[in-house]
Amino acid sequence: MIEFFNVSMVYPGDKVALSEISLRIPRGQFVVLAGKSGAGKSTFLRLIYRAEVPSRGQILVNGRNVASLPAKKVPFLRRTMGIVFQDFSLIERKTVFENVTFLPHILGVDARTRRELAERTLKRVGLLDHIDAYPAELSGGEQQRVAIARAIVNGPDLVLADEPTGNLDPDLSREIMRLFEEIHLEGTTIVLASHDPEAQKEFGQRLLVLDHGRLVADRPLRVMETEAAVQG
Amino acid sequence: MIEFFNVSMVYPGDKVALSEISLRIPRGQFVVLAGKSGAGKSTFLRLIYRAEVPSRGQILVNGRNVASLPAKKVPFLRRTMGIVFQDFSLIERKTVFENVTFLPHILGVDARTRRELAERTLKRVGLLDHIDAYPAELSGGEQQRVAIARAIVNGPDLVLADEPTGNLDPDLSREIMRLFEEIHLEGTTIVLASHDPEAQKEFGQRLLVLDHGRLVADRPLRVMETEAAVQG
Amino acid sequence: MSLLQALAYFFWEAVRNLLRGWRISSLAVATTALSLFIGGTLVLLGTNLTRAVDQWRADAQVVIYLAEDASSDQLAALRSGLENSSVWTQVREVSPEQAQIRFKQRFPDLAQVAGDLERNPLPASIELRSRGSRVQVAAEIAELVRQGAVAEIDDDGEWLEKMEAAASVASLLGLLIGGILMIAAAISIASVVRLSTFVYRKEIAAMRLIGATEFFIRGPFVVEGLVQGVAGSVVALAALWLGYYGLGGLELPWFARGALLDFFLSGGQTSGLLALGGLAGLVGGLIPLRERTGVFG
Amino acid sequence: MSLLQALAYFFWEAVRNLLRGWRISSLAVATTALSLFIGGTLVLLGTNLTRAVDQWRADAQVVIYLAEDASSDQLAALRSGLENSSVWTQVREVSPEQAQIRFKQRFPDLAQVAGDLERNPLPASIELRSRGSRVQVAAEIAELVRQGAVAEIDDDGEWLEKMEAAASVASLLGLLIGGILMIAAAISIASVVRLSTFVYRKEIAAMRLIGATEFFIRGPFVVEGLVQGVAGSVVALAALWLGYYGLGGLELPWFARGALLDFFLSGGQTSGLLALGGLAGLVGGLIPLRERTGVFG
Ligand SMILES: Nc1ncnc2c1ncn2[C@@H]1O[C@H](COP(=O)(O)OP(=O)(O)OP(=O)(O)O)[C@@H](O)[C@H]1O
Ligand SMILES: Nc1ncnc2c1ncn2[C@@H]1O[C@H](COP(=O)(O)OP(=O)(O)OP(=O)(O)O)[C@@H](O)[C@H]1O
Ligand SMILES: [Mg+2]
Ligand SMILES: [Mg+2]
Repeated sequence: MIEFFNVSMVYPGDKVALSEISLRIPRGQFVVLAGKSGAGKSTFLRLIYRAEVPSRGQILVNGRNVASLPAKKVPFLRRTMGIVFQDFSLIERKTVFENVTFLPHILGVDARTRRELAERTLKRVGLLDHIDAYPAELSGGEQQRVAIARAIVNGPDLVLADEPTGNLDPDLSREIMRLFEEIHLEGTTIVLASHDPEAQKEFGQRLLVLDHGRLVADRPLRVMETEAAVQG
Repeated sequence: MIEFFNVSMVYPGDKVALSEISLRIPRGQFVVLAGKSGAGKSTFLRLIYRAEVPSRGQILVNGRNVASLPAKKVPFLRRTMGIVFQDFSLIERKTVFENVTFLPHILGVDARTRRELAERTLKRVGLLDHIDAYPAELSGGEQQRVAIARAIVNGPDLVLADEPTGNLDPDLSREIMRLFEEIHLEGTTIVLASHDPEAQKEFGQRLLVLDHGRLVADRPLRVMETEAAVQG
Repeated sequence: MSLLQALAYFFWEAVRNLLRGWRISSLAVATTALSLFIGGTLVLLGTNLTRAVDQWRADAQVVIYLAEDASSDQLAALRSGLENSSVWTQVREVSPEQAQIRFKQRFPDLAQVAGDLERNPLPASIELRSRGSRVQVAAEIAELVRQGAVAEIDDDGEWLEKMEAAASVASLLGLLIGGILMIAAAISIASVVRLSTFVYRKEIAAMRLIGATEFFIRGPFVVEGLVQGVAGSVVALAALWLGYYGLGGLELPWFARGALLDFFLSGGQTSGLLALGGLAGLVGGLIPLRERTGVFG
Repeated sequence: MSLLQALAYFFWEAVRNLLRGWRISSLAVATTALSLFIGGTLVLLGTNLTRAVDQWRADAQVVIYLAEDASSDQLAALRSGLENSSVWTQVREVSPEQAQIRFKQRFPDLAQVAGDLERNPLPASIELRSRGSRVQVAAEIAELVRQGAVAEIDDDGEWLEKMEAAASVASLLGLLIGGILMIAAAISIASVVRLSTFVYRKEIAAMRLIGATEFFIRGPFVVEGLVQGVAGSVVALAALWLGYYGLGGLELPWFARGALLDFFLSGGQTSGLLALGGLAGLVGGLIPLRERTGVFG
C-alpha cells in the first residue's frame, strides 16, 4: 500500500531530514514510527500525505507516485487518509463539531448525519461534552483528541498520526492507543509516530526507528504483558 | 512564595477548571503538577502568571495579590518568571536566537552578550545548531526546547513549565528534566505540569495532583531508583 | 455537495467571516464605498454640469446692435435672413425703448438719471439664441455683418468656450479620478481578501491538509469579495443620496445649485454603480486566488 | 534599553515587518498615496484655477460704446472721470478705425466685405479693466451712463461671476474630497496597523506573556504606521510630479493649460503634503493601540 524507494528529504539550507529510506507498508499494517526529536518522523509522514515532496526517490501510495500527483489531485489523495497532525491543525474559527465534520460537510453529508457521526466519534475520544466548544476553549489534551476524532470520523483506509498522545496522560494515552488498535482491527492501515515508550511496547505490529533521518531499525512488535507492571 | 487561598476558576459557560484550591509553595521548591487531560493544570499555571484572573479566591506571588495587580505591572511580574507554555508560544517571525533573547534585548542587553547568553542556553537544550532557524523550520521537539531555553535564559526566580517534555523522546525528556533539576538546585522555584510518569517519579520534591479542578493529592516526592527499570 | 449547496455554503461562510472579521472587512467596504462615493459625486457633478452648460449655451446670446442709420430695406433683409437661418433658435427684437426699460430694471438706482437724459442713447438690437457649433455661428455672424445694418455684435461665445472647456476638463478629471478610484477599490478588496487568506493561513492550510479542494477553500473568499463590493456600493449610494438631499437643504449660490443639484443619478447610473461595486469585489476576490505563490500556492 | 535604543529598535522592527508583510503594507501605502495624490491634484487645481480666475478677472473688460452724437465736452468729462476713478486699471480708447481693423483680424474671411462697406458701422469705444468688487464696478458704470456720452455698455462681469462661482465650488469640493480622503488615509493606515496586530496576534500574545511592556509591543506598530504614511506621501508627490510634467507634454486646450499647469506645488505645500501623510500614519498607528478591547486589550 505504501512504498518508499530510496527516499531522501533535504530541507532548504541543506538540512537532511530523511536519507535513503526504502520500505514497504502493506495494507492493514499498524506501524509505529519511533526516533528522537528531529529524527525525521514528521517528515516521513508529511511525505506520505504530500505536504512535502521528496528531494530524491519515489513514494507510492496505492501504486500511485504521490510526488508526481498533480496539485489538483492532492485533496483526493488526502481524503482517503485520516491525519493527526503534531500541531493539531484545528480550524480556529470552527467549533469542535464543525472541525470534526468538515470533510463530511464538503462531501455533502447532511446536517443530521454529520451530527450523528460527530457524536459517535467524540464519544470514542471522550469529548462529547465539548462538542460545541471552540478549540481555544479546550485544554491541550482536549485539542489533541479533537484532532484524532477528525482523523477517524470518515473511516479512512489509512491513518497517519503524528504524536497523537503527546498531550495526554498515561491512562488516556492508553485509551487512545486502544482506539487506534480497534480501528486497525477494522482493516485500517496505521502509521503512528510516537515518543511514548508505552505505545511502542504495547501497540502496533511493526516498529520503525529513525535516527538522524536514517532508518536504523525495522522490526516486528508483539503485544507485551507489561501493562500491569508500569501502571502509573 | 506562591500562595493560593480558596482559588476557583470558572470559565465562561460555567466550565469549572479549578475549585477551592488552597496551598503554599515555598521559595526554592520543585513542584510537579499532575492530573488528567482537562484537570486544570494549565489553568493553575495561567493563574500564577496572570494570564487568567481567578473567579474567586486570592493568589499571592511574593506576597503580592496577582489578581489585583494593575495591568501595567503584569509584565514586570512575568519578567521575574520563566514560563514554558504548553503551545510553546514562540514568536513566528523571529529566529531561535531572537526568540530566546527577546526579553534580554528589550531589557537593554547588548548584542554580544545576548549571543553569548543564547549560545550557552541553547547548548543546554541541545539546539545550538538551530540558533538561526525560524520556528517553522524546526521539529515539534525542537520548538519545545526553544521554548524551554527562552524560559531559563534570564535565570528567573520562578520557572513555570506546562508539559515541557510532551514532544520529546524519553532520553531527551530525562535530559530536560535534569536541566530543570539543575536549575532548581541553583535556587529556582519550579512548578512543572506533566503527564509524564517518569517525570513524576524521578524528579521534583512535591507532587500535586488535580482531578476535575480539585486538588486530590499533595505529597512529597523522593527520587526513586526506577530509572534503570523503565529505560526504553 | 451540489453546486447550489456549495454556493449557499460559500455565502454563509462569507457572511460569517465578514461578521467575525468586521474590522478587516469594514476597511474594504469603506474603501469601496469611498471610491464609489467620489466616483458617483463626479458622475453627478459631470451630469449636472453638462446640463448646466447646455442650459447656458441655450441662454447664451448673440446681440446685434442695429446701426441707427440702417434703412428699412436693410432691416427687412436682415430680419428675413435671421428668420430663415436654421442656426438661430430665437430672434427677438429689442427696441431702444425696451432697452431703456431693461436698463432701468438692471440699475434701479439709475432709473431716474436714465429717465432724465434728453435722448435715449440705447440703440435698437436683436437678441439671438443659437443652436449649432461655434463655426456655424461665426459664419452666420459674418453674414450678418455683410448686410450692413449692424452697428456692433456682442457674442457670449467666448465665455461659453471657457465654460465648456471647464466642463470638459472637469469631466475628464472626473473620469480619470473615478477610474483610478475604481481600480483602487478593486485592489483594496483584493488586498483585504488576500489579507483574510493571510490572517487565516493556518486554517486554510489545515483545510487543505485534510483534503478540501481549492474550490471549497476559495469559494467563500470570492463570495466575501463580492459581498464587500456590493456592500460598499450600497453604502456609497446611501451617502450620495444623503449628500444630495442634504445639500438641497442648504443655501447655495444659484450657480452651485444648477451645477450640483438638478438631477440625481438615473436608474441606469444607480445600477451601474452597484454593478461596478460588485465587479470590483468579484475581481478583488479572484485576484489573490489566482496567485500560485501565496497562501494558495 | 534607552529611549534612543528603543526608537532604533522600533524603527528596525517596523521596517522588517513592512518588508515581510509588504503586501499588507502596500495597501496602506497605496491608499495613503492615492488620497494624497487626489488631494494634491485638487490643491494644484485649486491653486491654478484661482490664479486663472484672477487672471480672467484682470482681463475682463467693461466696454463703453460711445454715442455717435456725443459732444467733445461730454467725452472729455467722461475721460477725466475714468482716469480719476480708482476702479479702472486700464482705460483704452478704440477708435472706429481700430475697431474695424480688429474686426478684420477676428473674421479674416470677411475682411474684404468689411472693407467694401460704404461706411464704417463700428462705433468708437473705451475698453476698461477693473479692480475692485462687482458692486463698485456697477456703481461706476451707473456713473458713466449718467454722463450721457455712452451708447451702450458691455460688461463681462456676469460671466465672470459664473467662473468665480465655478472656481469656488471647485475649491470647496476639493477641500471636501481632500478632507474625506485624508481621513480615509488615516483610517486605512489604522486598519492596516490593526490588521497587522491581528495577523500577528499570537506573536503579540507571546511577547506579552513573557513580560514585554506595552511600550515595546506597540512601539513598532506606531512606527510602522508613520513609515507607511510618509511612504504614501512620497509616492503621491512623485505621482503628482510625473502627472504634472506628463500633462505638460500633451496638447491641451489653452484653458486647461492655464487652469492646470501654471504652478506646481510650492515648497510649503509639498512639505504640508508630507506632513499630512506622516500625521495620517501616526494617527493610524496610534488609533488601534488605544483600544483596550482588541488584541491589545
Ligand atoms: N478559555 C477557556 N474557555 C472555556 N473553557 C476552558 C478554557 N480553557 C480551558 N477550559 C476548560 O477548562 C478545563 C481545564 O483546562 P486546562 O487547560 O487547565 O486543563 P489541563 O489540565 O491543562 O489539560 P491538558 O493536560 O489537556 O493540557 C478543561 O475542561 C477546558 O475545557
Ligand atoms: N521546514 C523545514 N525547514 C528546514 N528544516 C526543517 C523543516 N522541517 C523540519 N526540519 C528539520 O528536519 C529535521 C527533522 O524534522 P522532523 O519534524 O521530521 O522531526 P521529528 O522526528 O518529527 O521530530 P519531533 O519528534 O521533535 O517532532 C529537524 O532537524 C528539523 O529541524
Ligand atoms: Mg515531529
Ligand atoms: Mg494543559
